[in-house]
Amino acid sequence: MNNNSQEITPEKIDVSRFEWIGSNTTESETISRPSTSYWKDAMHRLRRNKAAMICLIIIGIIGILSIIIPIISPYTVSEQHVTHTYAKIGYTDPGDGHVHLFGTDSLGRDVFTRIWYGARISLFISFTAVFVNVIIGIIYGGIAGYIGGAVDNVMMRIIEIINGIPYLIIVILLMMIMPKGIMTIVVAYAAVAWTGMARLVRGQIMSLKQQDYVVAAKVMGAKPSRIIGKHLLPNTFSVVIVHITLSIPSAIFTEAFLSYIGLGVPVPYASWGTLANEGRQLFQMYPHLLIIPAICISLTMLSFNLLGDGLRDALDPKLRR
Amino acid sequence: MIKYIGKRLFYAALTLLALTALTFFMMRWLPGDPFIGEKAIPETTMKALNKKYGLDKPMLEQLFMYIGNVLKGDLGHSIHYNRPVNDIIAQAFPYSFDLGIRALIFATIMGVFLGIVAAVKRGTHWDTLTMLLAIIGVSVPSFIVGSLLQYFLGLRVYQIFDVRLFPITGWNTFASKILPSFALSFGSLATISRLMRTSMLDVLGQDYIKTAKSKGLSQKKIIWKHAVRNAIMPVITVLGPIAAAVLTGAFVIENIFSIPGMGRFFVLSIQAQDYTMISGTTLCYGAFLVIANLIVDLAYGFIDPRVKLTNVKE
Amino acid sequence: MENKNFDVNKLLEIQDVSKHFRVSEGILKAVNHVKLDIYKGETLGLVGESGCGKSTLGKVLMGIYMPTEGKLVYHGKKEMEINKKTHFEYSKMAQIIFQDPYSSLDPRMTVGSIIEEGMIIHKMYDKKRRQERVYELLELVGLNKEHANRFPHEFSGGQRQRIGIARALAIEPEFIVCDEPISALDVSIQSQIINLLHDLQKKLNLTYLFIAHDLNIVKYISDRIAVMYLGNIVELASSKDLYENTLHPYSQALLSAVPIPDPDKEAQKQRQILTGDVPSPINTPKGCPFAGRCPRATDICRQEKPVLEMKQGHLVACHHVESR
Amino acid sequence: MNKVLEVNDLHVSFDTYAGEVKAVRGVTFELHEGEVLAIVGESGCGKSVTAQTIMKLNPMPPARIVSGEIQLAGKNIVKATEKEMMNIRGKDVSMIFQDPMTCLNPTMQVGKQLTEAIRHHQNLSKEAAHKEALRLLELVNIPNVKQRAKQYPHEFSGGMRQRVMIAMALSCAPKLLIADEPTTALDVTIQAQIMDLLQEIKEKTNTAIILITHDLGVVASMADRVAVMYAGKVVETGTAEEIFYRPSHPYTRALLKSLPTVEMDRSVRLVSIAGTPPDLLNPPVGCPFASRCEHAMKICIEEMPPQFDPSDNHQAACWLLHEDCPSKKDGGE
Amino acid sequence: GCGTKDKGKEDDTNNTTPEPTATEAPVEDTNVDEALQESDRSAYPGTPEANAITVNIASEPPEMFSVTMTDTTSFSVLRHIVENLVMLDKDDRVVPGVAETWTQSDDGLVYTFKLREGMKWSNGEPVTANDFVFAWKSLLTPEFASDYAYFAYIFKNGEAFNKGEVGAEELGFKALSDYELEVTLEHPAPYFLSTLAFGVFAPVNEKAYNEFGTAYGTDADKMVYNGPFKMTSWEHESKIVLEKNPDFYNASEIALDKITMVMINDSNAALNSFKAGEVDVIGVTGDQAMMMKGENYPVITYDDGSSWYLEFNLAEPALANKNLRKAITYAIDSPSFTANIVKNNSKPATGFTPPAMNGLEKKFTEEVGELIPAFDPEQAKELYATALQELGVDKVELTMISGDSDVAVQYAAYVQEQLKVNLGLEIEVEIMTFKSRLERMSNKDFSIVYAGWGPDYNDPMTFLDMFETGGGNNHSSYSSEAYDELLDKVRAELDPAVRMGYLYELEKLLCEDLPIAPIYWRSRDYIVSGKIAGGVIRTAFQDMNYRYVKLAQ
Ligand SMILES: Nc1ncnc2c1ncn2[C@@H]1O[C@H](COP(=O)(O)OP(=O)(O)OP(=O)(O)O)[C@@H](O)[C@H]1O
Ligand SMILES: Nc1ncnc2c1ncn2[C@@H]1O[C@H](COP(=O)(O)OP(=O)(O)OP(=O)(O)O)[C@@H](O)[C@H]1O
Ligand SMILES: [Mg+2]
Ligand SMILES: [Mg+2]
Repeated sequence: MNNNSQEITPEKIDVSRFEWIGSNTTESETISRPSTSYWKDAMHRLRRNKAAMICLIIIGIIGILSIIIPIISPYTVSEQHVTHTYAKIGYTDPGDGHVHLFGTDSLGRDVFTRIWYGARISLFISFTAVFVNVIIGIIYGGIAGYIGGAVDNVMMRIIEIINGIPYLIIVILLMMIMPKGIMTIVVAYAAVAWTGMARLVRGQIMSLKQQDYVVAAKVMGAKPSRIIGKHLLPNTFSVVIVHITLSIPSAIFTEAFLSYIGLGVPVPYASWGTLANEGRQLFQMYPHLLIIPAICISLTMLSFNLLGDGLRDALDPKLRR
Repeated sequence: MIKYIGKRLFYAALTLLALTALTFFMMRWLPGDPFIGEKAIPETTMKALNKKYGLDKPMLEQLFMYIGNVLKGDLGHSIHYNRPVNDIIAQAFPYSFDLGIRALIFATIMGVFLGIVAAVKRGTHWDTLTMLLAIIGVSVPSFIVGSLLQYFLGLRVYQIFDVRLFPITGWNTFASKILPSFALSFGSLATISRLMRTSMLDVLGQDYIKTAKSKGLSQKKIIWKHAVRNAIMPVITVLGPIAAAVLTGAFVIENIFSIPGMGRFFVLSIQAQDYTMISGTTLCYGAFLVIANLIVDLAYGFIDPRVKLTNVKE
Repeated sequence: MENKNFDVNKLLEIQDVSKHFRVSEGILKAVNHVKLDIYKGETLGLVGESGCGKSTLGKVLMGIYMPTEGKLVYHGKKEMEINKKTHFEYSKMAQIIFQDPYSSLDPRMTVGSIIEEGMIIHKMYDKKRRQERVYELLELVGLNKEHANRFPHEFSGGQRQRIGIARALAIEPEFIVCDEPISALDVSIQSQIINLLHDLQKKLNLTYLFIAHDLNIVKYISDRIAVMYLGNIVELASSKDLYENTLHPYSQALLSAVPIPDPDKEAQKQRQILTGDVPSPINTPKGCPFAGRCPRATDICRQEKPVLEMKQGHLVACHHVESR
Repeated sequence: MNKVLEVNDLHVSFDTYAGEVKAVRGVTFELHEGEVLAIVGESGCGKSVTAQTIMKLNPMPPARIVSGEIQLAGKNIVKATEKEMMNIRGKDVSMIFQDPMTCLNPTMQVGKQLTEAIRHHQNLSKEAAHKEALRLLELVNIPNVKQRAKQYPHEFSGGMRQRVMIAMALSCAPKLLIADEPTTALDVTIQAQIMDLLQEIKEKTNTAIILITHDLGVVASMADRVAVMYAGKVVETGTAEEIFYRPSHPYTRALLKSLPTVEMDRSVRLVSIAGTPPDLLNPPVGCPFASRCEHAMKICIEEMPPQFDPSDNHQAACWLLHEDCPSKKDGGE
Repeated sequence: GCGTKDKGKEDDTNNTTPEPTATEAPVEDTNVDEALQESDRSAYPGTPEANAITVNIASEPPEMFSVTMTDTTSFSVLRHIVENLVMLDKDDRVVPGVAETWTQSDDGLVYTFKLREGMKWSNGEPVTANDFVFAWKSLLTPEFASDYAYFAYIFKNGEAFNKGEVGAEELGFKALSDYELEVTLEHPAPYFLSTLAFGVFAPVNEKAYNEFGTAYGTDADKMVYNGPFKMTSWEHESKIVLEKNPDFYNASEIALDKITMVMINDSNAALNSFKAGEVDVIGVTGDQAMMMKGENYPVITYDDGSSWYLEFNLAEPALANKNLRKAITYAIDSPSFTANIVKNNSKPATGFTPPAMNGLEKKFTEEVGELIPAFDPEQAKELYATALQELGVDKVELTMISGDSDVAVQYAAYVQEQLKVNLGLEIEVEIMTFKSRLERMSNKDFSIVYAGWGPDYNDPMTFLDMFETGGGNNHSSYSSEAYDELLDKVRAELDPAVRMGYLYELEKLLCEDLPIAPIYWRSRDYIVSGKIAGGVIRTAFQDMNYRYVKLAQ
């Protein structure tokens, strides 16, 4: 089509083709993309991110399995079959016909069942811990960021001091003075993990405050409540969501660590951390007891990490256009 | 600069004070006490014990006494070990420090290196491989990594090749330090390499890299002279938290590899409810972390000429 | 030549306003004792180098920053001194259009609700009427109804800038600060916006403070032009006067530096190149702020700060302009 | 005059997730010693991509030279290896970027950044290179060079940084200097300083300059020849006089009219170009400007116009210039 | 004795006490040395160093000052470096130590020991009777705050002195000369001599003690030795090196030149170290034992003398009901537990006192017979129903507290599930640290606790006197007049047969009232490398004793 030569094509061109039609601004101004909301648009882009979608599906499957496990498993989480302890993967007992998809553990409990109950606990701990730290973090960071000045200064110093304390030590100390249990793990984790969120939200609010559209709202006489509710918080959400997906793995990790030093979940339940630690002791003999929970932990962490990365891309207004 | 360090040290002192008070009260809230043992202890003995360790005084007085002693550099006397906490820490800390520093250095160097490779060879197998490693690193708890290393590189290598490449436990020869340091560094290595990759990619897209390229510099020169120094900055900012992670992660590794570091003492002193020991080790950890953070910030100022230390805050 | 159709009624009186920021190195005097009146219906151009305090002055006028010194008096529908208390009322009279069309619209709100927001805040109209107003405004700025339900990211820069204008117009202000509304736009789009602003002014009898650094455009759109340097107004004149009889050496340099899209004129033009860089607004020297770069600077310039006074027909702050 | 550069039907694309972005779609121009060629056009029309392709600075994926050739220093750069490019860059051709704030390495002393380039191409000792660096800094009017050379870029103002960039670009006396919007980020007074400096350098060293900008005023003050780009294509080229006084392409014309000049006032309404430039993901088949063009004809939408020569030293791609076009005469005005 | 620190690994019980009588060895496990001779252990040849072995002691001995020592590991180390008046042989029989000979008065209250002459401390001082007097007096001196001071209550006026009621001169031990020591007891005790072998009665050289003060025993060079080995290095939480003491009177009998004691806490790491030839002796868990057996590697089992049970808090209304306690006791399938879960020679408990305790002629357990069915779900269900009826409720809510070691958690889970399956009784389990659990126990802040008890000396009394009304270790608040009366009778009785009869009565009474639900009597496993030909002693009263180890050639 484009002949770069400077010669003019010798053939004559039909005059009718030179019919004047004028500019067509509507065409050049029409908006090519379909009308969607910000979130829909972000979700659309997330959907196109294959890795993130696979991760979402994996998380979904883990979530669903952990919910429906009582229905699909013939065993309870604590049911012990002492006659076949440490059964291998896919074990079928010749005696009572029990089938153990993932084998059994030291007490002959069905690992498949325990894994999904473990998922419940690990996910529950993660979600609640993260939820709590999100709430504290958003409120704390929001206040510091919005008010700014001396208040912010003091609040940030407090965070700094908290951050100066190795956080696992706080978790351990808290775990020691509180009764053992899932809630304790949640509280202990949430008690220290919120600082990251608070810093993040504060930073976001600080920079959003400078954004012209917030200034514009202020110029129009908007009250702080409106500015916070309509402009600042909604625009912080994407970052918060990403942070959540990334801090879930860290909650799972912390829980696993606590299990290692014996501060885990109550008997007879098991989190993935406790399962992995149990399995670790014996992995030379019964590798599946380590491998299965380790895969679960890794897969979930990986999924949340990649989902977080995907969300970051999808929700980042800079990458939009 | 000096003013800045002074200010930081002031906050550090504040942090440590808060930590001291916190651990102090937490210890007192704990059910149980350090003397409770298998057999019921006669009252007289109990009294004598409490007196011996000053536990018969009012709480606040104990706290002030403790803080006073700490300021004098005396962390008290371990109830469980019957030795001055100072001595124990003086003995255990070098191990932890050695382990931690090795892990930290290893994680940083390897992480940075892998991050660079992944970024430069973006989209190739190198990239995929590095990032796979990174993902495994962040998603496998260190107690699993440690145990697996011990088994496969320690035991299996010995059994199969009949060479004692890596001792299973202990911390004396150079070889014996490799596995624990590696196990401890694994998670951080992963974090660093991911971060380095992102930051490197970011830097490689910067205009000044184009400038360097437009000068005709070779890829190698551009990477090492221009990109790395800039890309490493975000990595430095996370070294503080990573130092903390390495420090606390050492509990596990020290236990698995039987290294007589602080982690082992810390976990045991928790089990023994050895007040002075717990407070002492916590304080030591805290101090280490605070100093690590300070060093990181100073290093940051050193590497990035734009950062004036006086303005680091906000 | 367009006749100056603005009346001589003051809309806004800027009485010796200063705005200082406290920064770590000291005190940054972004705006320094500015005295200025803005008349109803006029376009006042504000030019000056980057960082000389144009935006800060604009923001002070909008009540975004409270002045450190001096006060603002508003003479419009309702006389008032602008301060924290009256800010809300004032916000209905004055609006701002920002330079960057990308960051000035909330990415999570539809265009309709962005435009409507001001009306909601000021409790104007009922819901239905507001909706209609949104459509009217969209049409006014050359967009259509259908766009109300879309999100900012779906629009091009020029379209976004028009949305920003519609937002400003929604609360029917008399006074609009245009803070470099065209510098972020493509060349071919700039004139669309200039024309639009001009049309709106005629239609709605608006008053503009037009901030820009492109002198050609400022000259084109403004009735009067104020030249700022380091937080100070150094010259203030009608745009014609300023061009024909430039008094302040800085204004002269500025004008000569502006390239003209015409090779012949460019070839003939005597360019006056300033040496040196813009000094920092922190801890400024006590004399004339321009003294450091001024080819005419003498001792008095370095000692004494010239005041803005009437010389040769317009206001100028320079020791070396003889008053006629 | 020696031909320094010849670009022939260059096509550059970016492979993105959304699809192939055809950033440059057939760009042809040439440049002689001591000549200043200005490339003007809207943002996103492919000016920078063209310039960077000349130095092969585009990241190679995602960028891709689809076709075309670039003759520089007697070589077709399109085929040159990275190693060959290393020798060409900086020596035969160097570049000044738009944003002086980001194109100097923030963690390296300014003097070092300069000496580095010098030492890379000229076999000089450290001291000699350093001396040369100081000389260059003086050349671009930086005061106190000895001290300044030891400072970091953030201690320089924008104008000074741009001057450092220029010094760096000049360090090996290149035959071709590409200045990609060298003053867009700067104030007018500083812009004038920089333009002056470029002019001076051109006169002194007879370097050919490609000046990329969207500011027609800047073009008018410096360019010998002008190429107007629109949506990845050069729609018009010619000497500065031709372009400014006898523009042939409707886009060029509209552009010139859309700018107020000092003489204009509000009684003269600006010509505005309605609409927005096309999306380079799906560029139109015909003339990219057609949908915004007042003179658009059927054929404009259907077929891309070839280059016509309205006069010597002047080419434009517009169907209005076709001899069969009925409205040819009035189309010119 | 021990409230049973259950650290899961090597030191499952914080078993403090060895206590033997001079009766013949009741070893019913395989004879260790014979087993070692027969087996093929070439798969794991052990450490390379000649005349030296490395053993795992799992945890750090917190201190080496015998007076304040409480920890099993400490006693195990002490056994090698400090020689008591008497020592135990491989069958836990009393053999002469520092004392060459001794005489006993007719009433069994006064002992006179004749000490070996020429024995030396490592600081050159002779070992004399005064070293014992100093150590024992210290043990009873309140300022030392020794946990085990009550051990010395066996001496005349020991308790009175400890409580500050009498002066030191009235204490029941004195040095008649440097090499003659006279001891007077508070009451007759057939097990007295074996008690003397226990670490807290070790001699301490006063001069050395004064030199180091409170730091005595905190480092290798801060104490003195008179045993077959000297400690030459002590890297805390890492390893202890013992080297042969050439001055020891019996040095020729000692084959080893060096014992390295490493502290590998992680059982997995310990096994790896063993397999890699870094350690010669390690304790193994039940599962590890199974694995080693799977490899045809000999695993040695020893009865550690501890008894494991659920202790009920009788102050809880529901648990005050005997039928409920019985139901719980009968509902736990102990045989299956030991066979499938503990997986070693541990035995299902049919009473409280474990088989390591000697009876009159045979094991106490054999003489007293099976008092509780090891598992009887039918009866348990009936009893449970009755209990619920008696209590007038349709379910009871109970919480069990348990230690936090892996093993303890696992076992607690087993008990929990057993009660659920066999009784339909759902209990909650609370896991906590050792110290917290002890605190809860002594505050009676629990309803059921999973606990264990190890013997202080080889006599059923060490178990049975726990349940005396108001006893310090009677956490269950069990109180029975009949039981208390019997206890008094035992203490006063001199005739062994009659005395043993009372003990049978006590055991029976306990198994009827069941303030505790016995579960199993523990055995533990360890493995030794091919390097060791024999002589490893591990019994209920000597957790580890490597002084007689012989190496294979
Ligand atoms: N919030 C603030 N805090 C501190 N300093 C500020 C603040 N806002 C502006 N300044 C400083 O005040 C001076 C004037 O800034 P202002 O934005 O008004 O300049 P401007 O003339 O609008 O420049 P430009 O043409 O680049 O927009 C600058 O030096 C700027 O750094
Ligand atoms: N790395 C990239 N990936 C994808 N598309 C790109 C990339 N770089 C440039 N483009 C596209 O190529 C086209 C031309 O870009 P270019 O930078 O050359 O524009 P320009 O004319 O220099 O504009 P400006 O005046 O804004 O600098 C644009 O549409 C841009 O979106
Ligand atoms: Mg501004
Ligand atoms: Mg560009």
